[in-house]
Amino acid sequence: QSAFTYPAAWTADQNTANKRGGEFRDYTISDFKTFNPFTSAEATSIPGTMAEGAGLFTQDPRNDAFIPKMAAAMPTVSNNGKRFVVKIRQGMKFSDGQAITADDWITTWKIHTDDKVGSNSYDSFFLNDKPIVIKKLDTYTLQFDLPQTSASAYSIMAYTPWPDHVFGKAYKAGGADAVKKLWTLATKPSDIVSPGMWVLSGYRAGERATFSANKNFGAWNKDSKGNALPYLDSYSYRIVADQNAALAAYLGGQLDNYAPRNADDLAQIKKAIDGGSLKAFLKANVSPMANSQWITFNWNKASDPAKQKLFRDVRFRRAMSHIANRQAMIQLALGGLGSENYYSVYPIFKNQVEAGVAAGAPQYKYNLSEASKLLAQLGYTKKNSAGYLVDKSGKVLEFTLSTNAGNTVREQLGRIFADEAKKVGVKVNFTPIDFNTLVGQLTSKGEDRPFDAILLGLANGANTWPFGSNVVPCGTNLHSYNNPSNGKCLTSQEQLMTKLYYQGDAELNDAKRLAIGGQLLKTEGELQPVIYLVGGNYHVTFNERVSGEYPANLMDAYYESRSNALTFIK
Amino acid sequence: MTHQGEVLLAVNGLKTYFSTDDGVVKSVDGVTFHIKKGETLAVVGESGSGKSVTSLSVMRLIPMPPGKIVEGEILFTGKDGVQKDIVNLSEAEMRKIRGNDISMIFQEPMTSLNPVYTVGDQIAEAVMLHQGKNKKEAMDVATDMLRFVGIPAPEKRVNEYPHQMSGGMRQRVMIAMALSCKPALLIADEPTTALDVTIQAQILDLMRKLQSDVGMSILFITHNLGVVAEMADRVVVMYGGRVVEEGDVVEIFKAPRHPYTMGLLNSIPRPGEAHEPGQPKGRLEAIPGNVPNPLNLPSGCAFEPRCKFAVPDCSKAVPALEDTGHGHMSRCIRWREFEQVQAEVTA
Amino acid sequence: MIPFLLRRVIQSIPTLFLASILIFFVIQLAPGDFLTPAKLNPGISQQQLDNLSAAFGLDRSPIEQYLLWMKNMIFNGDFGLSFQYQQPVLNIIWPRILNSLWLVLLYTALFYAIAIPVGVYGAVRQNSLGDKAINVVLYFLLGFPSFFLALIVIYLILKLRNATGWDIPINGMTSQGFDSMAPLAQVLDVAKHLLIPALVLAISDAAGLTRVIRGQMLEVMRSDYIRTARAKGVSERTAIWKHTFRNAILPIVAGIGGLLPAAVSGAGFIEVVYAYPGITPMILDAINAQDLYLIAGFTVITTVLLVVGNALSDILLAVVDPRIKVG
Amino acid sequence: MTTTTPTKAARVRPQGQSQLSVAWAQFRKNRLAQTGGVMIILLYLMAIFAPFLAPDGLSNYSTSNITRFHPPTPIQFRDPETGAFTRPFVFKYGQELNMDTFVNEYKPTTQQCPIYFGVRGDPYKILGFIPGNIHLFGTGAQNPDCNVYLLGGEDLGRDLLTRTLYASQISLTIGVAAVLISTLIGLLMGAMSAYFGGIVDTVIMRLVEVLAAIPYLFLLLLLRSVFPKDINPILALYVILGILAFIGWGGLARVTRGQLLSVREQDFVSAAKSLGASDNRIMWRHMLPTMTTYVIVTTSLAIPSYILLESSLSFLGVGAVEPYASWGSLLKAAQDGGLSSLNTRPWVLAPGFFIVFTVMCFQLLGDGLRDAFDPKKRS
Amino acid sequence: MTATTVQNRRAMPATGDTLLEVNNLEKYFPIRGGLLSRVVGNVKAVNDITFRIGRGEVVGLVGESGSGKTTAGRAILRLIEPTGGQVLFNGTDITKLSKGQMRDYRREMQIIFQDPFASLNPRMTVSDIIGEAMQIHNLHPGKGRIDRIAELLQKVGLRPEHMRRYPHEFSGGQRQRIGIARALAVDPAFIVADEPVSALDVSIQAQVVNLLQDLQEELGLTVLFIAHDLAVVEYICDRIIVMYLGRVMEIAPSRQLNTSPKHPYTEALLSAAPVPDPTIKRQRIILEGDIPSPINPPSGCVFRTRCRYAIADCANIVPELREVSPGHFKACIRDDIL
Ligand SMILES: Nc1ncnc2c1ncn2[C@@H]1O[C@H](COP(=O)(O)OP(=O)(O)OP(=O)(O)O)[C@@H](O)[C@H]1O
Ligand SMILES: Nc1ncnc2c1ncn2[C@@H]1O[C@H](COP(=O)(O)OP(=O)(O)OP(=O)(O)O)[C@@H](O)[C@H]1O
Ligand SMILES: [Mg+2]
Ligand SMILES: [Mg+2]
Repeated sequence: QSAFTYPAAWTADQNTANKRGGEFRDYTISDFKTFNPFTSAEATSIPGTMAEGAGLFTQDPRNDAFIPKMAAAMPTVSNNGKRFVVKIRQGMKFSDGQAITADDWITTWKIHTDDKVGSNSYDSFFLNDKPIVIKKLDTYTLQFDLPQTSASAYSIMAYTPWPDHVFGKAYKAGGADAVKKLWTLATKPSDIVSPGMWVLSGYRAGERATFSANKNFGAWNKDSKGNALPYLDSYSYRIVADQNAALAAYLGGQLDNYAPRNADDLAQIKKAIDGGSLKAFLKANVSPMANSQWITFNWNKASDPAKQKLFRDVRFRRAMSHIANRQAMIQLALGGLGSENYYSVYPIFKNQVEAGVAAGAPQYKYNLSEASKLLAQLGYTKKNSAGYLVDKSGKVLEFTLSTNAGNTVREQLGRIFADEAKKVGVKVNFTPIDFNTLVGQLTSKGEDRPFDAILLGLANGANTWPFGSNVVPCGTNLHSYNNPSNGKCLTSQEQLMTKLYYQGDAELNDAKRLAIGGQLLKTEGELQPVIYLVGGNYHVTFNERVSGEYPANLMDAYYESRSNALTFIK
Repeated sequence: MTHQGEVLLAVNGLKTYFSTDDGVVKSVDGVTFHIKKGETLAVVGESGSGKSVTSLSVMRLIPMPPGKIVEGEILFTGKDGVQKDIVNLSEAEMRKIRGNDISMIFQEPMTSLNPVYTVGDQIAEAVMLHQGKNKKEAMDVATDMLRFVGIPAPEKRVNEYPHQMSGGMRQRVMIAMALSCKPALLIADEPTTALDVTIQAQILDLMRKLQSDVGMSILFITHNLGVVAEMADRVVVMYGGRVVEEGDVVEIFKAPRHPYTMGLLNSIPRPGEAHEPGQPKGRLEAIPGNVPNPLNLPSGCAFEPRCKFAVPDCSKAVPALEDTGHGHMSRCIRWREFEQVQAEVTA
Repeated sequence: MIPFLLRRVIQSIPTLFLASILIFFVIQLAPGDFLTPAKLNPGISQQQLDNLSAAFGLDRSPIEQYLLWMKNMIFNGDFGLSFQYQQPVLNIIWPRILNSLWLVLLYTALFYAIAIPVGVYGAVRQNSLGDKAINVVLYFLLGFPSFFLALIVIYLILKLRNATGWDIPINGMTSQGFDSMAPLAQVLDVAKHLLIPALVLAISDAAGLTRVIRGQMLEVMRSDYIRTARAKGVSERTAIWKHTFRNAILPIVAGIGGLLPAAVSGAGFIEVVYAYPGITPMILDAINAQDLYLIAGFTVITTVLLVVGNALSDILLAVVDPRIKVG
Repeated sequence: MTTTTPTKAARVRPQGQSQLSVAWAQFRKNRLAQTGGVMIILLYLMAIFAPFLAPDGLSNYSTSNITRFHPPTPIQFRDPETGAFTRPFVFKYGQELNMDTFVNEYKPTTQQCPIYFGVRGDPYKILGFIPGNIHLFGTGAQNPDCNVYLLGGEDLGRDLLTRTLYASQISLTIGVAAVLISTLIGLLMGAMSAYFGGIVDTVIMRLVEVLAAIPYLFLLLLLRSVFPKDINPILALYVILGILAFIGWGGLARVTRGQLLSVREQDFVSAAKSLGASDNRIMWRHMLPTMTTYVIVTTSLAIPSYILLESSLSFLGVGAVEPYASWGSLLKAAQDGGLSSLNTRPWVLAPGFFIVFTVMCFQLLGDGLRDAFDPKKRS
Repeated sequence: MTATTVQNRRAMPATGDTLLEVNNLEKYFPIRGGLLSRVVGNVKAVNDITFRIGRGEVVGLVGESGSGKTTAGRAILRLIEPTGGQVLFNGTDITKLSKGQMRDYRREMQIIFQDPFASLNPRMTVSDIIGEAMQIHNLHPGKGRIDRIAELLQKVGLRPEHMRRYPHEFSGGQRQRIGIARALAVDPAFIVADEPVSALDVSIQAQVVNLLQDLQEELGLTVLFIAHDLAVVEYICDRIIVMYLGRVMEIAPSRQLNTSPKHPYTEALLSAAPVPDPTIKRQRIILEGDIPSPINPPSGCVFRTRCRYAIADCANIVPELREVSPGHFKACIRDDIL
């Protein structure tokens, strides 16, 4: 069987000399909690790193398309797009030399979907609460049966297969508990088996994890010239206290990679580069970040009907969007480098945002006089002596806005929002509160939920269908503005958005799906249930001793800056 | 007493002052006295009269600052037979004298021993320092010394800590330590004030015995006149930092020449003076008034404000210490009149 | 000695018990639980949250959870399973405690090495120019928040590194490639990493101790037995180091037992700032994540050590101070 | 006895000297401690009159004229063209993010902003009830875009001097109030323990032990999250304060108990008892007052440690919340800025020096008080 | 036991009526130890003492340090609770009284302390210290109180203007006077003077002794005068009680005790006191060793370990306090000595 070839176009700098060896020194902020892929819940995890390059399909950063990786070819689709039969590439081996076969996928699926294991991937094997069924047709053939068509079919199938000969055995013998006991931090790294590019070679609690190249990976992964990948010998994470410590280490030449947060970071790096103490590549404003910051208003305030009426009034929410001085937020809170945001789709997902704009999704930009006009329509025309708008009964137009304490950027966004609101006479009582309390309020259900407005952010999500399954449909956890006990929609727009969400989620055609998404954005924009504010920008910097990064046009916050397989030391 | 009247220590015009926040305290203001070989000289006086400061000056242990020997000389003839002025010695030379030629016992047996070392260690330290003995030999000396001062089971006691001993025993340890290098002069600063009469009797007895064994001189500081009567050959009476009377012990008790000394003698109840049942009780003849403030001594005679014999002349100038005959000195302008008074009384 | 220890053990049972209840319920009282952050993940469904909640036993009542935990602790000697790590608490914290221990040991050594001579000097040369100068520096150091000091030190190191090219470690406990070093090189490497945080901590903390020692020395120097020693003719050095110092440090020696729990609870902030893999960052992390059993287990361990440390203090005091008897 | 003239009497020892006046006399001799005391008084005056001293309001900034991390503006006295002395002024600065170096560059423009004394500006209430709008100095309302930044600007572009002055209100009260609370609790608990003995004693002492057993920092973090924080932010701060105090009383309670138990054995207490004084009277008139010296001294030493603690709390993100600030939270903001705070805008560290200075003054004062009240040090 | 008590009762002061009667008074201080800090032993500070004091009498209580004098004095006043025995004041057993009832009796019985520095509250002015008693018992309310304080101060030889001062501004002798004024403030009938002059300089000691004597005569006070200096006690007391290790050794009129002690301990005590007369060089009896531990007192006669007359029986028989001549009691089994 042929190997998977990493396209030459994925790298800006071809390793023509076939330079091999060396270590890529990365960092992470929090310590690792486990080696076990089934209990791991961290963003940067050890199993996640090891498994790089494993999975039946992978996404091509050039066009977002899925291409076969461990699959020998694209699957045969039948049953109205609900059945996928996948041929597995033959000759692949785990790091311990055992062949990778269909059993590994089946076992992995079984364990992930056992609720006693508590795997974080549990949800990805269900569509609308209906399970996905996976069958082994033969040693190298898998059959996936989806309960309905899904745009996410390929990413669902792209999960990492973990060795049946390790986990399957334990699972059969001792069930979920036996699986949970495997591969803890106390396990010897040499006992850990990887299907992917790296295999754990060392771990020092709280300090670093080191991976070495999985030789068996090289057997089926080649560069365009047929050289085995990865070029690097090893990959390491240093665990640091915070971004400041990481920056210090990066400036000191101890790390190869750093994710600059803001203009300050960029300035420090630039200064070091100009001062000659650091030789590094630096590119600012590569793309927006894959996240959003927003303010949501609570529609379920039975105890305060006046406020409930206000928050449910679309004119009020539009006025609030007009109040949000997004430029000032970028200048002040993000140090000048950021992007305005008007939709639930992160600006990085350009195609979808553009489809929304094309569909006529409105943007209620910073405009205080417009805000005043809208508020006047709501009956707020008079101001009291303190300068706040009052209704006929003399009650001040005010609400409480909370965010999580300790997040400087959000505290500043809230501050700016509150201060701008004061200019039109809206009294915003801005209070940073404990994160867990905040989340508790946000995700509460009922007719009388315990908050007025919350400023928070979300991240995560894939570019195939960049809407949250847990956000858009009524009755889900993060449908934060309206979450009554019965979980019913309140407005027709919500109903429409819920419908469009499932429609798009089931749409396999990219163009059609974009159009549906556009409609969804338009509906959402008109309803303005949540006010989107700003997002930071993605910047790239790395030490010049490494090379093999993506060409400039492929870098973004979603695909990041490089394919590790193609990375090499100059 | 078998001494030839050879002077061991001569203090001449000693002035030791302390500078405090409130002003200069002239604790010792021109003190002159001497001790002969083998003699016991008692220094008496009220609290604050400068007894301790005098003795500490002799040892050069005045805390500096705030204290300072401003004037005077302290001539001492050591074991080597050479006379030195202690005031001018270097610190190193002084250390050789301390504990070796001159030793000292303090008033508070409870706090004067280092609580974290065994008594043996503490005695041996002086021995090792001055006699060049090694630790083992020094410990043997320490054991012997403990036996010498009458501590039972010295072999065991030598390894005990001060807190394991009673006050009387500790004072014996202090004495053992002071005598371990056979000093020529022992300064005892109120060695029995903190002790019970019965224990005091033991200690005084011991000191007398040791003195005759070792043949040293003792500078005995106390305010207990009973003790003075028992221990001293000669007496120096101090008041307000000055010597007010000096003389042979019998003279001082029988024929005091200074009103302060007289007052002191009259103040003490004498055993056997108790009244008969049913009889009216007698009265003590107390000195009126309080001890003077050392910062603010009267310009003339320091005792003048409390003196029942005071005349206007008393406050004019500090009276001189005059010899009233056979070495009996008094610092009172009216000493001659007392001779008469006493003569009358005896008559 | 044995009855003393026994009595201490018996006396400490209610303390331990109360402490465990307090800590457990305080954690329970805090809003949210280990799973709260997961609720903000747009991809995790309610079903999944319920599964996890059941898996961690978070769906039971706090009292039930406490009793189970207690039962486990008393009968199995295990402190529960960490939510984050899915491992017994002791296994996780032990390596961290060991790491902390190295730092704390070096810190303690430096701490005393700095404070003792400076404190003694201050007392012996009371009110001299040197004493006054030291005092001013000490007052200054006492006012310095240690994290602030640490930040400045990191910055200075970075400058120094750039200026000299020396490989002064900025953070962590070991260098890259530590595992392949020779044993001696490993020791040196760790020592190199420990030095700066330990020094920063020692200097900022030594200020307090220095002043305590100075005060103690002055106090003891005034005592009668020092006068006795001088009257024996001992040298100044003996008077100070043998007679005064030994007595002056009694209260400090007695406090050493109290360092035990401190040693195990790590060097605090400094570990966070220098990204040192000690126990503090882990516990802070656990508190943020509300990793119930990890926090509770750790607290029980430190409480036990506190009790042991106090007993140890008493024994130590009896050892150094012959006046005190244990019993 | 009428011979003594008043002057002479005064020199010897003034009549009717109380313990306090003796201590005061001792204290008067300690220059360093006095300096510390005077500085502390000045600091508190500064805190009280912060709104007046500050050129700006607590949370004033412009969303159009960006002054984020505005550098300190030197005050000019000479006209740049003529060289003649003029009314003091500052230059207005222009701001631009340099997209090459990513440094937010500030350059003085030629526009001069004259500085006036006693200008009208942001309204305030001193001590919460004395209203005013006069500021010690400022650029006045004529030049709305002008501002004096003596200590530079912070991350939203607010005047750091103003923020620091306002922050002193919180930083300086939080320590005092926390110490006050914990002193009260500590004294009460210690007294109860000594007084009632038995079960009460056992329970309180166990509690003290338990509190001591639980790592301070962790208990603090945990307790903090128990209290509702969606209340008034100022209230929230004082809740933290309450928590600080709540944990901090153990040591004092233990000392109080020990001291009272030993005082109980003292003769003057026996004397009161023999006079027939009730237990209550003995407690309040004779036993508790023996704690005053100790309390005064520990208090003056505990306040700085609470100030430091508060700053550590801010470091952990538990301290003062927007828009209010404490020195600790300002320093935390500086710390967040990482290396940039040190090498591109060191002025943001200024609150740190206020902390160091205040703590130092309190230490000096505390030591001075300790010496003044120490009978052993008295001549 | 009963026999002793009866005998003692019969044999107390010959003349005048009894004001205070102390019967079999005991005070044990428990020593705790062991696992549960149980009582493992007792310091027998006062061990079964019995005596009477007549109205207007001055009785001395002497003995070495640690013999239980202070404990006895305080137990009589119930400043510490006696472990056993009776204290009859004017015929009332005050050990049985409630706290409230006791408060009224406190007016009648006062104490002067040894340490003039520790016995005055340093935070109160002299007028507060002296006035406190009046306040408690509501005596001389209003303006009269100040006058009374001034009067008391004058009585003890201080000036009224001293009222506003604090204790640390006085010398030791003056403080002791304040302590005396405080005791007199409630017009007591009975005063325990616990070594009131031991801490004072000889010259000041004489002043205070004189003062006490004057006051006693003037006010007709009954005084229990505790001291360790026999000379002082003899001087002002009518009768003297000698204690050793918690027990009474001898009771006799002052003169008689001094001139013809009947107990070996008294003999030794007398002989140990140095005489301020250099011409008298007498042979003294030196007691060997220290006072034994009151936790484990010697069996039989507690003094036998240091007694030069001790015989084998002394270890077996606890000697009773017997009247050997009118008004003269001793607790010694040997009559063939002294
Ligand atoms: N270190 C010192 N600093 C200041 N003054 C001192 C110091 N030592 C002694 N004095 C003063 O010197 C004077 C004499 O003190 P000294 O101790 O010699 O008296 P004394 O006669 O030994 O009294 P006592 O009988 O109480 O021991 C006193 O007024 C005392 O206050
Ligand atoms: N509170 C107490 N607890 C335990 N033992 C005590 C207590 N008070 C006194 N004692 C012991 O009781 C014995 C008698 O003590 P007390 O104070 O009555 O003696 P004293 O005759 O007054 O001695 P001194 O002359 O030293 O004042 C001593 O052994 C003492 O240690
Ligand atoms: Mg003296
Ligand atoms: Mg007594």
